[in-house]
Amino acid sequence: QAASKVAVITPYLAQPGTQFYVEGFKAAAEKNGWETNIVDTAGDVAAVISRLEDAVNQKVDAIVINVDPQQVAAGLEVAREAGIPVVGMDSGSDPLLATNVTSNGYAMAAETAVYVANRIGGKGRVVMFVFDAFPPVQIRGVVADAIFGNFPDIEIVDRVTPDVQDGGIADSRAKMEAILAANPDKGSIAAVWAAWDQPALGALQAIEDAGRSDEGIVIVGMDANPQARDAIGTGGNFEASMAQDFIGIGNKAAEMVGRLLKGETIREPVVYVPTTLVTSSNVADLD
Amino acid sequence: MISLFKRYGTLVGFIAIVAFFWFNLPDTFMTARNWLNISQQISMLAVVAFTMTFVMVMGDFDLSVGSMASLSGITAALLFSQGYPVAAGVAAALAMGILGGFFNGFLVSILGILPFVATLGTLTMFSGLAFWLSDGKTIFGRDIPKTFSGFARGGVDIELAGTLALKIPYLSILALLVLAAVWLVLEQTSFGRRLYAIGGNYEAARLAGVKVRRLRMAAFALTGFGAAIGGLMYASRVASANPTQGSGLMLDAIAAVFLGMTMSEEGEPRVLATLVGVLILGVLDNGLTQMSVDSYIREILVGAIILTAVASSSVGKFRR
Amino acid sequence: MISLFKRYGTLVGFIAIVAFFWFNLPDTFMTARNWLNISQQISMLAVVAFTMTFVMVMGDFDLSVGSMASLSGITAALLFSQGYPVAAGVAAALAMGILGGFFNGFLVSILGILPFVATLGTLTMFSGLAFWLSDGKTIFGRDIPKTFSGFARGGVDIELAGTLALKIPYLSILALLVLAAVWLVLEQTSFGRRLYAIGGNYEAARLAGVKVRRLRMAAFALTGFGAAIGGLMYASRVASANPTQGSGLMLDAIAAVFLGMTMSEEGEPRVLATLVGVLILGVLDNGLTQMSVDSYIREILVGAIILTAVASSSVGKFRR
Amino acid sequence: MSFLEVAHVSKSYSGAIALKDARLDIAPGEVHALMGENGAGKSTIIKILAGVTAADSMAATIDGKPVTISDAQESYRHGLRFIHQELNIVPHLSVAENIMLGLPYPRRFGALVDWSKLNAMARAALDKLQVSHIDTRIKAARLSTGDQMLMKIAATLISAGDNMARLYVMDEPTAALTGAESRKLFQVIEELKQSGASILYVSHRMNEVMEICDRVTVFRDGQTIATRNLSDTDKNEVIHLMTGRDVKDSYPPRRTAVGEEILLEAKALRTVQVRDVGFQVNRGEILGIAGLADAGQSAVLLALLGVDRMQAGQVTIHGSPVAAKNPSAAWRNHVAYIPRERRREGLMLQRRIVDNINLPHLQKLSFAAGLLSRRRERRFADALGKKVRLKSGGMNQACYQLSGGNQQKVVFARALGDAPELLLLDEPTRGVDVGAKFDIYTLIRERSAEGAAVVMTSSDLPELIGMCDRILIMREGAQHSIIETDGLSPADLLAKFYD
Ligand SMILES: Nc1ncnc2c1ncn2[C@@H]1O[C@H](COP(=O)(O)OP(=O)(O)OP(=O)(O)O)[C@@H](O)[C@H]1O
Ligand SMILES: Nc1ncnc2c1ncn2[C@@H]1O[C@H](COP(=O)(O)OP(=O)(O)OP(=O)(O)O)[C@@H](O)[C@H]1O
Ligand SMILES: [Mg+2]
Ligand SMILES: [Mg+2]
Repeated sequence: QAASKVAVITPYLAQPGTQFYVEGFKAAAEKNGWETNIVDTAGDVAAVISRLEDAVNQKVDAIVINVDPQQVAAGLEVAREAGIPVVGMDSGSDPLLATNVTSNGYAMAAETAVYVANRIGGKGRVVMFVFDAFPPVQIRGVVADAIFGNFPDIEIVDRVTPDVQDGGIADSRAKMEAILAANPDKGSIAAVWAAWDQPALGALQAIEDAGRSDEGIVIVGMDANPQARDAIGTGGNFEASMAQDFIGIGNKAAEMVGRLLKGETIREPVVYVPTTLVTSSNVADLD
Repeated sequence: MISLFKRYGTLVGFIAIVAFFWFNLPDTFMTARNWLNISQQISMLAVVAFTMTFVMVMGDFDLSVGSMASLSGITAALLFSQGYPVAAGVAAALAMGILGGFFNGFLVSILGILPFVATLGTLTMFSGLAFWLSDGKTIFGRDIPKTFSGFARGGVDIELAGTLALKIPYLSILALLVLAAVWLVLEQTSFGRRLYAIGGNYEAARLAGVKVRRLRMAAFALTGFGAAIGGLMYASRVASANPTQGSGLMLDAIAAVFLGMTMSEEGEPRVLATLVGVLILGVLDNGLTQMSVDSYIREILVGAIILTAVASSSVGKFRR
Repeated sequence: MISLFKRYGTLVGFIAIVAFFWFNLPDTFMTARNWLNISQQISMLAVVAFTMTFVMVMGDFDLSVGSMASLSGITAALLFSQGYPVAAGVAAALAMGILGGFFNGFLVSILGILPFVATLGTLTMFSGLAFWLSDGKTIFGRDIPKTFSGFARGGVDIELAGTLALKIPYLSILALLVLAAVWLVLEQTSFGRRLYAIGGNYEAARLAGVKVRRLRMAAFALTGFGAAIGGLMYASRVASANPTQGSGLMLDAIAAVFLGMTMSEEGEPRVLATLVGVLILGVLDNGLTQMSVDSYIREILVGAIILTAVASSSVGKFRR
Repeated sequence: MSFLEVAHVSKSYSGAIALKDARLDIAPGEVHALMGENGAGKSTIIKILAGVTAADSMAATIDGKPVTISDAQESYRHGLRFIHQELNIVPHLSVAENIMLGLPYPRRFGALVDWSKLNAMARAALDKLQVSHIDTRIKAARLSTGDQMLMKIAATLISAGDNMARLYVMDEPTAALTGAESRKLFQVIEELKQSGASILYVSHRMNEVMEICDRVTVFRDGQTIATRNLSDTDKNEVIHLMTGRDVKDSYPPRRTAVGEEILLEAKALRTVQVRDVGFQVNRGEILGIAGLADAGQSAVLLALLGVDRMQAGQVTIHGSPVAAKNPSAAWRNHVAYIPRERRREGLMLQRRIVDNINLPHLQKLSFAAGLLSRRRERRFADALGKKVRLKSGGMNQACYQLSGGNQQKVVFARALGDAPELLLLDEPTRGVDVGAKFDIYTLIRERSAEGAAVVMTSSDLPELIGMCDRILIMREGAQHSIIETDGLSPADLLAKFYD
């Protein structure tokens, strides 16, 4: 029997999270002896549809996507017609997907926002870094808004959308420098809440460079990427981030694909993989 | 012989690419179904590139088409989400395209700003506008009417011997219609010929009494219009609109026109040559994916292949 | 008077922008500290834009600088992570820049490919290479030596009356040095004069005995070199390297040069004018953020302000 | 009564005055010459009449009725037709389209171009010129320069709708034409005149003007100096009116003997464009190259300069083959070149005069490491500018602002920069006024007397005979013969071009 062919299609391969999903998936796929084809469309969503069509045309056995399924429905329908199962990897649930494997984004955002609120004693001025154009990140912003909104003494200084073309660090840093310049008084900024780690790192650099690291500005990020873990480990302003188990998601997605290839049907539309709040106390334990 | 090769080097390159994939993917590449796929995949880029030809014929270019495409998608989707009918949303998006195009034309032609600066400025403005209108969010799901997103999924069924043989996608048909229209306008109307005259020798055209400013405005408006069509096609295909989705179109559209330019004697753009440029980009993407080439290597290859295709045709042809 | 305004419209625009922010941010904008911040923030863009001026003087441009910057950062970081000393990593990255630049020059000047197509091709290739080398990952943390990342944090301390008054960042100083070097080469040497001649009329320059091909190659190599420096500065600033981090630089660098071009009488690029272009972009970003302008509105404003600044200077100046 | 009368025409370009209260009147059915030195304002008033440049002030009447000329269409409706000074062709459009440029194309189905009719209209216009060898469908880029000129002339003969052409304005139409082509043009002018139209004719060739024109208006420094019947005046008076001084319309005679030493030698030279070219030029000698349009005159110079690759044969310049390898080697070995098309091949129009003059000489003007000395640059260019009597608003002026003749002088100044030993001159006096021409002839003689060898082409046959010692005749890309100029008449020379 020939090896099963699986295509993994994503527009976001340049992002660290996606790289880990893919790594986790690849590792598991190798164990199963599948032939995997990783396709990155460099941010172009319509191209994901195109690549789905190509994969179907190529008669692969299963497809894994990491993109909003509603936007690529045209391609998913082609796969359905051809009877090829598609598994989502952190992409949102959709009837056209066999299932979606992901972390619970609502819970993650709630956890970091509450961490901030508690650390600053429920009052102070907070800078938010958000990115509403990307649905999973947009969710985080909404949840954080709701939580900060529930504390009457928390004031949002600015809700910044950094330019992410460069990965997000440099522009976030420039933005934070400007905000610091506009708020020169000690204590005028209590915390920075970032919807993912890059802006948090940029903000950290800006704060350190402005010589304001001793003001106790609390920075939290999300995703706990390695650079963020390093920063958290040093015990500076960057205090917390949420670790998704990216590798785990990739592994789990592979498990689902394996079950589908065996002909099983999967009931759950979403399969959650647990997350962890990373702080200086536990960062050393995570690898 | 050599000069023929020089002239058609890019075309020869394209044929070589097709032959290569045909050989390496004997079962799946050279099928009607795959070509229909390709035609649909490139349709948006094609429309934008075809209409980009209008301004490039004059020696100008328009960097704002990508963000205009996004803006057009957002405009339509926003109206849909407020309950306006599909026709209204589409009309508004197209109007936005024409308006934005005129604005570009005004900046370039009346105010005399270099096209690169002018359209880089409007690129930023249109993109900001798209973000602002949509509040940075992706508009999707219930907000997008099925009639709208259905367009990109539909097609004309072709029956052979009573069974459904093929479905020619509406998107591909639309792109072909735009191609025909652009070809007619550029090659067979005095409007188009005057655009070529402006591109060939601005001063000569002016001295001969060609209304250069007005024509330049009009050409930019047409390019904006095309960008809006492209944006709508994109939105229909992904059944959603977000403020960045068109941004990949700009460089590719310009590249396609330039690729085509290598095939004309005096280096002027021709819309049929632009089609070849678009096809090269589309076929490479399709074939390399089917061959499971690693995405990163694929990038390197695409760059190298394009350069090779072009190099053979441009040796010694252009001085600049 | 009017002609003075036309000529210096962009400069006047810049001053107006500064005045506006000064007025609206009386406490924080016009401070030495903020200007040092700005100088540091724009330093990478500045270096890339300054060296981009080399090719733009000839009427060419180089779209690949952004991905070259990324590639240079990745190259250095990769060597660091394998235990090579800082000097080796930096040297390799710079060599990569020069090599890539020569390759661009070869494509444009020897093979005769249009700069837009050629550098679009190499953009894709360099970016693919950066991804492939880094396996798409960000290289950071322990892998980046402190001496390297420390450069971007360090500066020359200026003491006033015995207390530390200001720290002039090394990055800003480096950008200034590059500015001085580019200015010297372009304005004060026969090499630079010849590049301007090529831009003025390629054919005439060739017939007047200018070694056009060789010079064009050299200019592209210098631009590649500058992109590599910019990439290293960037990597040092963010203490990490990833394969996309330079991509934002390209359009901005070209925009800065074009903005500058509006200030010269005959519309040719001048590196001091490029500096003003870079400053406009940097100051707008800094000031509008300090004023907490909504990011989307900010984008629209940046576009509109640039166009206004340029428009006043170019009315009736350029035909094309 | 006059057909067209314009008066009080003034125009200044950001301070520089091009026209100052100039006046011009043209009678029906006359050929009216407009003469003046380079920069006198001739082209400027023509562009104003064409509606493509706005005058600061002007009073115009046609048939005695006041009119305005605010754009090209209005000018066209008044019956004015133009051939502008610089050959403004659109290279990648067809001949037919170039001829119809700016006019409404014939249509079918309401919107689409009717190509058959378009080609037919263009054909008809060319037929009026008795030109049959030009295919209206090929791209204009593929025509020879002379044919391109014929194409532009044909364009003025098109009459669209009921707008009768009443005045043909020709700004130096013969500058790019060979003798035979010029004759053809004169015939057409005669026919147009017979049909009742007027012609306003600008040329720096005195003989032409004396031959075909009825009256002449002379401009000097943007002002109208006089209008005369040509039957009541002579060359010398016209020249005096133009220049305000006495200038001879003749060729400075050779005062030194031709040198002994061979400086340039070509043997069995072949390039893509020419073949079988072989000759020697001594120091102090001037060799002319002549022939019909595109018989390869310019291509010989390009081969000598090392632009066109040699496929066979050998060229040595003071004994060395290296000097002819490429333009850069040539200039370094004291070979100087003046290209045929000054705007396309000679000048950086947007750049300063000083940069244009100094371009090939930068090496010599710089210190170690290529650092330039602005002072040296300035002095060098100033001296050369004076030498060629350049009229400009200073060395920092951009070249596009100069009149055509002064642009030519800039190119000439560049060539004289480094005491060249071999001068390759392609139409060195194209578009240059009488006074300046004499200056250029004198400069060529001077250089030659100092031991330089000169190879020049010209479509002005008297000029070739007046200046050259021998003339190499080219026919269809091959060398036909070399003849001595002693006692040669232009008609004899022309006859050599044909079998
Ligand atoms: N665009 C311009 N900007 C500035 N000055 C100009 C411009 N065009 C022409 N001039 C100036 O106007 C004057 C008249 O120029 P014009 O071209 O009319 O001369 P001309 O009589 O046609 O000379 P020629 O015989 O050399 O063609 C010249 O001094 C010229 O430098
Ligand atoms: N002078 C020209 N310049 C440019 N293109 C031309 C020219 N003449 C013809 N063509 C091109 O060649 C094509 C065929 O031209 P042709 O004159 O044969 O037209 P046709 O379709 O046969 O029309 P008709 O029936 O009126 O003769 C045209 O569509 C046009 O694109
Ligand atoms: Mg003139
Ligand atoms: Mg026909």
